[in-house]
Amino acid sequence: MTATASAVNGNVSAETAQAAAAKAAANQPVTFGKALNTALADALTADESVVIFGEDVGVLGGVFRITDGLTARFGNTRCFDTPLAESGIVGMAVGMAMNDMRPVIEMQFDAFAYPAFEQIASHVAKMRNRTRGRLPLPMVIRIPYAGGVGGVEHHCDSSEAYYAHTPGLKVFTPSTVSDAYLMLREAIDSPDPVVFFEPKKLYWSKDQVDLEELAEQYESQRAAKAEGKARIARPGTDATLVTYGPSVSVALEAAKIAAEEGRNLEVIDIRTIVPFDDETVSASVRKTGRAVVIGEAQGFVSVASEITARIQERCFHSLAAPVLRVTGFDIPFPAPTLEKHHLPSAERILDAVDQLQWEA
Amino acid sequence: MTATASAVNGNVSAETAQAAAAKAAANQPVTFGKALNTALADALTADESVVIFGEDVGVLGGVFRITDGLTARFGNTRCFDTPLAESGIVGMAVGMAMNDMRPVIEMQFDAFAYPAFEQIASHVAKMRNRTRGRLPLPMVIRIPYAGGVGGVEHHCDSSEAYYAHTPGLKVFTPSTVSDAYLMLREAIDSPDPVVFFEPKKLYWSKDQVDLEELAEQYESQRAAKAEGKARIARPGTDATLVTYGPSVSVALEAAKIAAEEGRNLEVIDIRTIVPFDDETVSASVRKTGRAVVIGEAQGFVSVASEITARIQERCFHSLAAPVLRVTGFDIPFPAPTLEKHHLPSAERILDAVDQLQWEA
Amino acid sequence: MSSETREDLIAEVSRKFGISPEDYMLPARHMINLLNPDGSLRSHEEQGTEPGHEYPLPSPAELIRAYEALVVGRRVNDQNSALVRQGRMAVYPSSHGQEACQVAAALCLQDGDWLFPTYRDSVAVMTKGVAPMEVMTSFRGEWHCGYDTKQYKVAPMATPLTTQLLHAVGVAHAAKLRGENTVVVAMCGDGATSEGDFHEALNFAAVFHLPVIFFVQNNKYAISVPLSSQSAAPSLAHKAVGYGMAGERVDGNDLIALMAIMGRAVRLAREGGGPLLIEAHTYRMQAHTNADDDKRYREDAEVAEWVAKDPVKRMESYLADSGLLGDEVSERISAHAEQVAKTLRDGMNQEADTDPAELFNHVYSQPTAQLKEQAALLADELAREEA
Amino acid sequence: MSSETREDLIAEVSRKFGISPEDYMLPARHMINLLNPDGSLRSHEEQGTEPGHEYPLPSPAELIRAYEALVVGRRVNDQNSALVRQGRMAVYPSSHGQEACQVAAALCLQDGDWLFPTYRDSVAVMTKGVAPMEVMTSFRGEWHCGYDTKQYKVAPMATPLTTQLLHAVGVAHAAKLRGENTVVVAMCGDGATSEGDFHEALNFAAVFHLPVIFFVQNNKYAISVPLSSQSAAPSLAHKAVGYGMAGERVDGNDLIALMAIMGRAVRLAREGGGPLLIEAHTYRMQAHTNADDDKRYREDAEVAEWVAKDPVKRMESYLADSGLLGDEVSERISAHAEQVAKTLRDGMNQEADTDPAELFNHVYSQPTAQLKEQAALLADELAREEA
Ligand SMILES: Cc1ncc(C[n+]2csc(CCOP(=O)(O)OP(=O)(O)O)c2C)c(N)n1
Ligand SMILES: Cc1ncc(C[n+]2csc(CCOP(=O)(O)OP(=O)(O)O)c2C)c(N)n1
Ligand SMILES: [Mg+2]
Ligand SMILES: [Mg+2]
Repeated sequence: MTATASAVNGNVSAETAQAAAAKAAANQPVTFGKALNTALADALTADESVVIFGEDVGVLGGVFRITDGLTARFGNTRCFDTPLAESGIVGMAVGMAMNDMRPVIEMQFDAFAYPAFEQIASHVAKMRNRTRGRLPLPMVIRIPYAGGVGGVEHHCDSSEAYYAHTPGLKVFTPSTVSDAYLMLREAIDSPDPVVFFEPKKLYWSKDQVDLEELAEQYESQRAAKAEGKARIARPGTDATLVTYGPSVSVALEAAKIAAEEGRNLEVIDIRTIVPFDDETVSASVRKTGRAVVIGEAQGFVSVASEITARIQERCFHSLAAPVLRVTGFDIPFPAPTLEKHHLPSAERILDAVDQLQWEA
Repeated sequence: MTATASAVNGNVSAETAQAAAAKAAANQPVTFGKALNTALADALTADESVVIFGEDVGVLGGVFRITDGLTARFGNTRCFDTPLAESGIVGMAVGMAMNDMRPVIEMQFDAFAYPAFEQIASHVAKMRNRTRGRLPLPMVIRIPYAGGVGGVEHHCDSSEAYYAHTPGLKVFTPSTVSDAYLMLREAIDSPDPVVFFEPKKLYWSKDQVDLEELAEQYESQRAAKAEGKARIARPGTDATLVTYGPSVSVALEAAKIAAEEGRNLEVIDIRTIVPFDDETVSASVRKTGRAVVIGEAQGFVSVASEITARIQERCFHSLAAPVLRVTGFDIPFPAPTLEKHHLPSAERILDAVDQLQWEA
Repeated sequence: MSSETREDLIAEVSRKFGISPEDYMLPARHMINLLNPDGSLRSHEEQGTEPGHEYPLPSPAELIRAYEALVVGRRVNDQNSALVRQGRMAVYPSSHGQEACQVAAALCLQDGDWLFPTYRDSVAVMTKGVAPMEVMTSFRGEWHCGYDTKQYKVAPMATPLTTQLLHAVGVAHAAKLRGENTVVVAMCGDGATSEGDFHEALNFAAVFHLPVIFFVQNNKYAISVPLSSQSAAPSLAHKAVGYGMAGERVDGNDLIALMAIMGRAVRLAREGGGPLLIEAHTYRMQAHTNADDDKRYREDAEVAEWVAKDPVKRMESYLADSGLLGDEVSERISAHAEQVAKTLRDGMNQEADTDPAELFNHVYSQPTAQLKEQAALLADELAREEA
Repeated sequence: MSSETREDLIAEVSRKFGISPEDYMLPARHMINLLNPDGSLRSHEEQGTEPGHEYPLPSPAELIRAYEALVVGRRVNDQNSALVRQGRMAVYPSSHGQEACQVAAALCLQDGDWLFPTYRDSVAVMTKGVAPMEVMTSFRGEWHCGYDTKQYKVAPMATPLTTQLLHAVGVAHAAKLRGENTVVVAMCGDGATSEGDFHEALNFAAVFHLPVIFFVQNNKYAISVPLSSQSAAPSLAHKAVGYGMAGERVDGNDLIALMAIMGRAVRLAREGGGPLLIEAHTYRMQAHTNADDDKRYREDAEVAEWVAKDPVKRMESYLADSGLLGDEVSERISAHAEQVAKTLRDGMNQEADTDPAELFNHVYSQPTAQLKEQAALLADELAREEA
């Protein structure tokens, strides 16, 4: 619990942020956080109805610095702090969306979105439906989520199941730097409300992407863009690992080890939990005949349960073995020193793969 | 829901059941609501740390009259109204449970528990765990739920998935008059917090049960009682219908029609979603080789998803066909005149059963 | 906003009324009340007004217009209750007895202004211009909200209590950011003031200094729960102080006082005075809804007391006594009310017939692949049923 | 409770102080402040006290006891910050600068009374008697809460803001129903007052007339957000009015004023006077946590201003100048503080070693079948790792 631990409870140091900015300018690797930050800035530029607000998102730039510099650049009517009240933040966003704005709001941590649950479940999700389509609510609720950073209690929940179960919400979660950019732009431009889950542990992950080029790509492909496509993160033939968000990198790690052991695993990154891409998942499992579904959240009534149920419904006769799940245990998220036991690891995934009745 | 249904309950011996049936025949049928009301009264009598509160539960007796007469009988320190604030109600209950009371609180309707979601997810569920077992929270959150009564928006949600996904909560839902009594008593006596879902449409359903005898039975079998057992609501051989709460009667109706058509369906009433009785469900599906899981809630990331996933994980090689689901659509609960299209019907269940690859 | 700015604003508003900033926030010592129950005008001393809390009478034309809405409102309330008894309408939370509040809440607004009603505020919604049958769609069980919220600038009638106050704040905030001069009236009941969202909405409105008027109809009950179990505050209007906004209480069965207060509130809000909290003392003369049995929790005598304070009769007496309401006008108004009632009766006799396919069309901008599958399943079932 | 009872009670309390009921609820016009920043006693006129708001000085023995806790608290804050810098502790939200509030909140309580702290209130928790290492368990990342909450009558330090205020209300309510004479102090920050649960907790406490003292440490920031973006109220203490309870503001760096106010509050609450809201004006002298960078949102000059108002130095000067603090006492207190700091250093050097099986033991009273399976899976993994 050193650098990572302090990161979760707040903040990247000023130097780190500056350094990241400098590197990006020179077309150096870009962090996931910077990609999100740039997506927000580009959305503010592209559409004057976009407004950003939440707790500490103004001058501070958010505890994870995802809104860093936006108030300075766009003014405090475009990006501003609110009083400390999550139901208030979501409820005000609903009203602003009713009145033709596109609010992009930040919940400081996963568990701190719970006070807003009524606003989200009873209004954000239902307003379009209640009004027979007359009152759409284009808005984005950004939620940093999941563990792996030594965070203290209430700071590491994987709460995507609550929202995925709520019709009317779209649920996105990127796992790569370029998706961080592209999917956030997509979410903001979506005519539907999107709950946008950002895996905390990826904020500092880096990739060689040219954000300007991505922006151009986004603008040019915007109309044609098919939202809600899963991504084959690694093609393979022997079994399919289906996952999303923070677990994609773990699944890839498992696949790498498996490859060394002679098993060629396909890894699917779901990207958008809602809408769900049955086509890509089913095609893969029909091809490989075996699947393990991985999710960091407690497994009971989870997104992993849904994916497991769908796969067996749709691919039953292609399956050589039951679809297995590797998820967090059905316990409250553990204290920092214990989280390593709770989180799906490459080893645990490989154990599950081993159980896919290869002899049969 | 007849005498047979309660007789099949594994906890009642054959003789007791017969005696009960005989005695009950002499009595008037009892409603589900009255059974709950009696359970509350008996709990107030048995344990002076039990307190009941919520919105309109005092003089009015609750909008469904489940607390009818309790304030008059036990005084307004045992059963009382609170200000209109659900987070307040749950939060105060947490504090009272911390200080050695057993609060039994009522959320007026399913969707009106959402304002309390943070208290439930971050405290009710986690307090025991946070304190390493030093601060248990014995409390019951009663939630009338689900549709079938022509309720207006926000009054018909099936919200059990949200709670079932939250480790630390137990989730009960009775489907018979005798379970209404027994399970509520169990929930109140449980050392763990229980979210107790009452299918609204059953409040007025009746059965021939002798509540006094049930009370005696409860008291005498209390210590021996194995909590969390599913119930075989109808034994059968050809396929298993797995369900709970408001859908049990629909599944039984479907089984009755199927029987006329020569198919003998087993119906399992889950009773306690958490803890989940894998044993009973798996045994049945291994026997029948086919299963349909039924739930009124929207299907995506639902309790039905979980049950489906578990069955295929545990009974894969016994399955002749994929486990199918019949659930509410993935839409906000519809307006009264449209709900009939949304709710799982016997016909829809039978359609699913027909798809269980009987030719193969 | 910096605290200087805020204090400046309060100072300015209070200077305007010649009172201390704290007195500006504290409601007048007595409830504002211009008409006696018998319709006679109270003397200036009895009106409850004091420095900073002066309320001139509205013009005769305004009063007649308001009276007409009042009569129509009462007629609609009673027509709907009858339709419910006849089983032609599913449920109706009547505002019988509260019509003066309903009318004032809507009439104080201009065209570009927004109204945020609750389930009890059908009459306010109609008064803002929504067609009666459209207002009743949800109570008929056909669909959740039956009118075009953007066309009328009336939000869907809210059921989850006080959630809509935050939406009102958002609408006002969006308008302010765009430099539009929109005022928003956000309604809730006495019981609803206990919810967390009430607090968050008032605080957000005050911190962002938004033109929102929070209008609380204190009808003394939240279903069965009396005000004394809801709050220990000197009055609900006193809650304003905790947010740094002004509060006022008014006789909610006195349409003239309501119009004066709401008129001034809208004016102050539009001029940049920030949000206000108005508590109207009224009474729910009938059960909570047709499903409720109010005999379980209150005495007939209490209800009878309030019959004597009826807002419609009071206004009628005043207008008649002051010569503003001639027979001709009176008849025209009655005829109008009957016409509206007939529209409702006729409408309710028509079978509602919503295409079930609609269920899947408004969940997202485009149905997802999953919803398309589900829609196909239902369509197939319906086709088989037909066959 | 009926409104008569409530009004009677307020009337009684206000009679006791010779003030009007409304004046009882409104805080004194000025913040209560007994000591100058230099430690000199303010003249009676400058103390902010007025009829109904009189605050006699605590006894010398009480002051010395409090000063000792203050010195220990400061030492622990600074020791922990050092341990965090050295990487031997994961995170620590220091109350450096707020120790006077911490000490007063704990010392005003008797044995049977409960304390409801936040993440910032480690020093209050220690002062109530919890062993330092137990307090720091969560900040060390070992487990969520490290002490026996029932033994100490100290709730787990709360992170989800203001949720704990409702638990405090529940604890007081349970005690009241059993006829126990328990007083509860429930703590939160200035930012937290914006949350819905703050509102619901104060309202419940007032309606049920419970002996809860809501103690707000207004340290001017919620992470980066200044008070002016949080509230437009005249003061946070004014929020009491909206619940029908009394509010008071106090210099939160003046331990003597704090003890006087909290002492009286506990006494009033224990005598049945109902809940109270106390706002202490203080300052978070360091960053929100070690992970925060406060240079991003405030000026060094502002921090420097508050250094001059330091609560420890102020108290030390007062005690020294008034001859209450001799060298011997002073040395004993220093030694005690060093001893506590050493305990923490030594403890943090010990490897924490929690059995992973513990993860499954405290979810329910008995692990479910599912949890047993999951525990077995982990046990098997660990066994294989060992092998
Ligand atoms: C969040 C929430 N909780 C509970 C309810 C159920 N409910 C509907 S109306 C009502 C009483 C509201 O009382 P009040 O605010 O005084 O309004 P009134 O009905 O008297 O107009 C309650 C408890 C609800 N609609 N929303
Ligand atoms: C419900 C909730 N929302 C957000 C947070 C994240 N958070 C932790 S501390 C904090 C600021 C609290 O400020 P204040 O109440 O003034 O207390 P202080 O930290 O200044 O002592 C925030 C936003 C939280 N813990 N809980
Ligand atoms: Mg009311
Ligand atoms: Mg603060």
